[in-house]
Amino acid sequence: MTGLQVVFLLIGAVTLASAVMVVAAKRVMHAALWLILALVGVAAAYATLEASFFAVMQVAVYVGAIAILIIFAAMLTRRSMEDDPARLNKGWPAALLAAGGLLAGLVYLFSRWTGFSSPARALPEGGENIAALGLALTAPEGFLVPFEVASLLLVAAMIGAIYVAGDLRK
Amino acid sequence: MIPLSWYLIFAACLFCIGLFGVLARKNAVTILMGIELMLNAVNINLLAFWRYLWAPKADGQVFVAIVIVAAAAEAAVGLALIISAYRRRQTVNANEMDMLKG
Amino acid sequence: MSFWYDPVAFIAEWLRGVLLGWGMAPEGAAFVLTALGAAIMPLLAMLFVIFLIWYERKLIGRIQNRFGPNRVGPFGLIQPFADMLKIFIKEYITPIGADWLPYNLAPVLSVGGVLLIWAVIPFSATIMGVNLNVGLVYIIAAGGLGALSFLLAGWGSNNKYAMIGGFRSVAQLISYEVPMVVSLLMPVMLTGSLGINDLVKAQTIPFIVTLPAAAAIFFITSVAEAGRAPFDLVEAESELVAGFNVEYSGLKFGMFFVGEFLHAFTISLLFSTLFLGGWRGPGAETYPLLGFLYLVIKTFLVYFVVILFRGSLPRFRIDQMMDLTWKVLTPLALVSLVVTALLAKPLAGIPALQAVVLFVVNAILLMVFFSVAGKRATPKRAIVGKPRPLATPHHEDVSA
Amino acid sequence: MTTESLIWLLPLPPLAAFLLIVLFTNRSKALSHSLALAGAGTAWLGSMIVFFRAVGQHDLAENPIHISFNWLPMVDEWFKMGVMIDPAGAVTLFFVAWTVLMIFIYSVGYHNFGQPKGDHDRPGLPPHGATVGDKKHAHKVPSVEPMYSRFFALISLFAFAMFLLVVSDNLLLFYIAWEIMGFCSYALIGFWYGKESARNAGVKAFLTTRVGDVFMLLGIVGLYSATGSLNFHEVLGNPDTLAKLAAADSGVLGLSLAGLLGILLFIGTVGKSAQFPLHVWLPDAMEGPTPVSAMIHAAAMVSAGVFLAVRTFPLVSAGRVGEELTSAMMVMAFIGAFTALFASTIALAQNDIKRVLAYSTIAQLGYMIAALGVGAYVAAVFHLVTHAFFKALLFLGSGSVIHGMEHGVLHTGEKIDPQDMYNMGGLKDKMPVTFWTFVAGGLALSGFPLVTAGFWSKDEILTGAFGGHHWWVFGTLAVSALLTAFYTMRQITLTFLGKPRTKSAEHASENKTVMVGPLVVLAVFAVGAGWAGIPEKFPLLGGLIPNWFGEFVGSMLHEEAHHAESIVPLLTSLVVSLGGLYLGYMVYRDVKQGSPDPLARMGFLYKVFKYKYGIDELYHDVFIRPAVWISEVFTYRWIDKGLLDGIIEGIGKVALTLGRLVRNYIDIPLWNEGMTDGVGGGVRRTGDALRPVQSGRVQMYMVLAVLLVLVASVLFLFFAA
Repeated sequence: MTGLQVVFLLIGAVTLASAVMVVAAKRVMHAALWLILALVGVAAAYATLEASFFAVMQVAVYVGAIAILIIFAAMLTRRSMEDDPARLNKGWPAALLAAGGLLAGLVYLFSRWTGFSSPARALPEGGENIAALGLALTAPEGFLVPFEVASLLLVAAMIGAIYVAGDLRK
Repeated sequence: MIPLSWYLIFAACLFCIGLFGVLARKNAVTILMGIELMLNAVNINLLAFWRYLWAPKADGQVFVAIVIVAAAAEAAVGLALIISAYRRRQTVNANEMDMLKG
Repeated sequence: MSFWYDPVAFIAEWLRGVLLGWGMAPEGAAFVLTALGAAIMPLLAMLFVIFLIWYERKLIGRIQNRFGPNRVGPFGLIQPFADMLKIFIKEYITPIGADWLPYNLAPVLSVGGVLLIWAVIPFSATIMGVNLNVGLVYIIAAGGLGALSFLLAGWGSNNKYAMIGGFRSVAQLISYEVPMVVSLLMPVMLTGSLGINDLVKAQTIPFIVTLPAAAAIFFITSVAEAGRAPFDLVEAESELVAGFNVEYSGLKFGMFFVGEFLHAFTISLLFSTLFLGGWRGPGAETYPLLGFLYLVIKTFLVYFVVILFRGSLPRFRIDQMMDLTWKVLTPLALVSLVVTALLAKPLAGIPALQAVVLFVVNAILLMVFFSVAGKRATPKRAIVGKPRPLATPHHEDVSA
Repeated sequence: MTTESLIWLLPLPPLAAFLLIVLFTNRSKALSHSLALAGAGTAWLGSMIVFFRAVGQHDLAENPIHISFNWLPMVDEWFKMGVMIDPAGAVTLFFVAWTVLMIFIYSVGYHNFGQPKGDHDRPGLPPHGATVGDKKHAHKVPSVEPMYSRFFALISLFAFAMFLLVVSDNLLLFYIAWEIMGFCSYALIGFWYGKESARNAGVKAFLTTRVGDVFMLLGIVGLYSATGSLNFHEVLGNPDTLAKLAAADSGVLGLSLAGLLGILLFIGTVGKSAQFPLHVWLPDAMEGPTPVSAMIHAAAMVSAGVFLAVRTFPLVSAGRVGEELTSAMMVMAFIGAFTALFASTIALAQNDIKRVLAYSTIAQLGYMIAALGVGAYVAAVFHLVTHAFFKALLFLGSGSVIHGMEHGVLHTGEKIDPQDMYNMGGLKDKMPVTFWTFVAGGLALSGFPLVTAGFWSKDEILTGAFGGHHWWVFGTLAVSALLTAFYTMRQITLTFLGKPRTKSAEHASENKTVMVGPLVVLAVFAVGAGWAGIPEKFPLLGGLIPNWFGEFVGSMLHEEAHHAESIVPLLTSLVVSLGGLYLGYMVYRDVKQGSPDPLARMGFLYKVFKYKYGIDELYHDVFIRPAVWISEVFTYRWIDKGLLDGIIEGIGKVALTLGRLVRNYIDIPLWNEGMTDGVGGGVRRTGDALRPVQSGRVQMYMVLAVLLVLVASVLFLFFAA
């Protein structure tokens, strides 16, 4: 077992543990904090994949924006759940069965697949090539159209969120 | 080197935990957190496949970028909906949002 | 290799030799060295802060026509240590109903979030923590953690003023992040790299000359990000008692305090790295220690300006603060980004001409935006009712 | 900017204008037309830049300016979308840009911009005029179009579609633009939707062209499945592919695969370019505003049809040996020549000024199709260009005449049709600019020798037909050219010459500069465009000006077209054009008010012409009446009302009787007292038991969905694999 493998196991354990805490934590605020830890763990997992750009992006977007948004929402709506001690709904055994069944199914499928053995591909000198990623996103031969559609989606989501949450009818 | 299967199992576990959160938690905000976990699991898979089967071509990374964009959009709209629902119904309990009428 | 040529590399080599001599594996030695570096860097930063507190108090004192600390030690230099000791021995109070985890996490994050930035800053041609190829994105990501600490402090204190302070601070941080990121895109565009050291190396002409608009936006927004006056609405004493940190005491409060000073110093460091040429200067390539000296001098100059800001400008109202970012800085950043992008490419072959053209265009944009948009950004408030007379002392019938 | 990206951007300004007008500026007339004009102007500017850059490139035919990007992933490759400019596209772009811009400018005046609002104008009807002045001196003036912005929005979309069509590099994009244009024509022909005739005309145009489009789509699909690409340059510019297609047997009527696909695509042209037998929509399309007519008949729609035929010409002519025509070319030549003659005869007997032009358009399109049919490729493109200019000119001119007449009608208050040529006469002095430009266009249409563009292009078509020894085509075209000259002169004479036949005509007045200005510009082109293509072998003039057009467009063909040297076609075109003009003038020079058409002496034949061979009635009887009969009588009355309703009512009656029996003898005594509550309660309990399924709780639905997916995949894995 190499050092990197140990590091990965640590990261995975921490991430999965905090993910469990996200769904198990009693208070929403704590769930959000655990979520942040889980997201940082995922960023670390990206780092072990030598995708440093996405590792940093993960922190910037998820921790810097999405998690803060979630915390905001949790704060704004905190009164609602205070008098209800149960955090899971009545159907949670069925949900556990569904999630567990899915995991079992996935693991079973993995056990029959032999494509794991392929070694990681070589990266150019100096890690991933961000310039290539940028070109792929903006070149007409690449993914220009999906990229533009994604940006359009963001704008639409932004306007929609403002409209929905802004209560413009007043 | 870490085997590819570790990443896949890791992502599968994360996905299923997120799925459980989505299916079982009462609070709509926590449900959204579960969705974020699931999306992250997907991203891990995408990046792992990119790293092991596709690098150094950037095609696989593009999908990750787009998933992140979709996640940001989803969080913005979802939280806006939750806040809007909270403002009208004074609740964020997903079980209580079962009326078609607003 | 002599010590004075490159002391850090010299010591590192010597240490590596010692460790290998003890029979340690090369990877292990590298790990120990990295850990050592990671431990020394925050220490260095903290030491700087101790000096900074003195520097700032002295300067503010001068601005306010008094002496500042002058009792403990020569020129009051030991004063910060005295304060430090005092704050160490104070009681830690945790309010009733406080949320334990966020309440205690917040001060740590407020310092840690800033220290993270130091990891990627090149202090000279060879002295730097990590040469990350996405360093700039990393800096932005680390800045996002600062917002988290304010939010957690506000939430965890179980105090409505702290909560309002937290909300305000996050609103401010997120709003100012937009023009800041856009303004940082301009140097990146000219350099073609996200690595901080590449950005420094590209500054044959410092970016403050070629991109004055970006520099101005970055400076203003980073002061706002640090929550310094005139953007210190978070801790507006008159409205919010002291904002998000009202319930903190002892060392926890001290960490917020240190975090703020450190943040202010870090933005000066960033500004001088990104726009003033960082460690560049005559002879800095051959003598890295000289580059470090240049950087420190530049940083202190910028920090001087930050303090001047704090000492001379009154605090913004919250609507003015929001108007400034959304109606002035963001449009200016977007416009100058587009203009710079359009102009930089065709002139890329002739650096001198490019610099001149970019400077002129950027300067014009800057002036136009601040003179036109700046005046119209905040709508004039209608005066409702007559102004009440000022309270004047009535000497005549005090007894009645 | 590189030429490639410029081509990309060409269609976008009109589209942007459309979107902006629809979304934002539809309240403001001035903003709307400014946007539309800006869009058209920008596209025009870009087109000119592209055109001149394209002209400057020597091997344009072999290496067209071309850019494409991956659009749809196919199994193992990409379907590519892109733009391309080759010689044919370049000249088409040239005339499209000019005519579109002119039509846009003209529309501002045509829709009375700046005039007051009408007294009782409503959206959906043409403006009726407004009363101005005080009570004593009230008089009527033209009023502004109520749906002004809508018009500019739609016509911008139309222009977008046309530009897109011209620059597209593959048949699919071409087809998309083609269909957008189909929609625009529908919306613009039915622009005054308050009028029933306009509504019907819009629907007719849409449905009739749709017939052709279906076959065209078949052709596109066939071509894709045969070659795996729809790119013009890759498929139609590739001799190997063409040879393969020409050698393959399609199994239909003994045609080669190339011939079958060519004919299928050609049927699209037949629909869009209004060739016999799908020509019926075009005359009715005159119900739209005149700029629309000009747009449809000159700049866009019908040109698009011919442009398709030009694009697919390599397919049609694939496998051709020497002067021998392929079967597909025979079909084209026959339909074109027949349509030319057929439409010319109908045009002889029409009195509506725009309707004459409509039939003349059909005839001229027939000319182009016939020219392609006999292989005179360059001549066909040349005529397409010149025709676009002079026909746009004629339509706008006729619109100007109508506009002037409407002015007179409003002034005098007469209740007459301002479009009927028998109500005009003597407009020469009232509307001098319109008159001279109209004459220029008319002479170009009839092929007045040497000075007009129409002469050169028409002459080249005749030469092509004659040179290939296709005598019947040559003869038919010559006769139709004679008729063309005749009815053109009839039109000019009836409209402009002689004495005014009504009061309104006396009070007609010339229009504003914004309307006549475009006429002048187009007149310059109608006269001058021909000089770009004077053949080298023409007596005297030939070689003075180099035959630039022939070389530029001719480079598209793989083998050199060889001209037979003969004086006969030249003489023929001289004789028919001058003779027709002379005859027309002599017959119509003094037609009095109320007197019948001098041609009416031809009796039955005139009636046949006048009623357009009864094609509309024939279609009405053969297609529409049976369809109406089937829907109204057969389906509705017999099946629905008679059979189905009968069965249902019968069941109902039986059920009623049964029910009464049951109610009286079983229900009331037995169930009502005994079981009702039990059943009701049972239903209620069942409902209660099932209701939790419809809880409205999203999470439960999702749990069920995930579990079902799991079960399904387990089943699939264990039993299917």
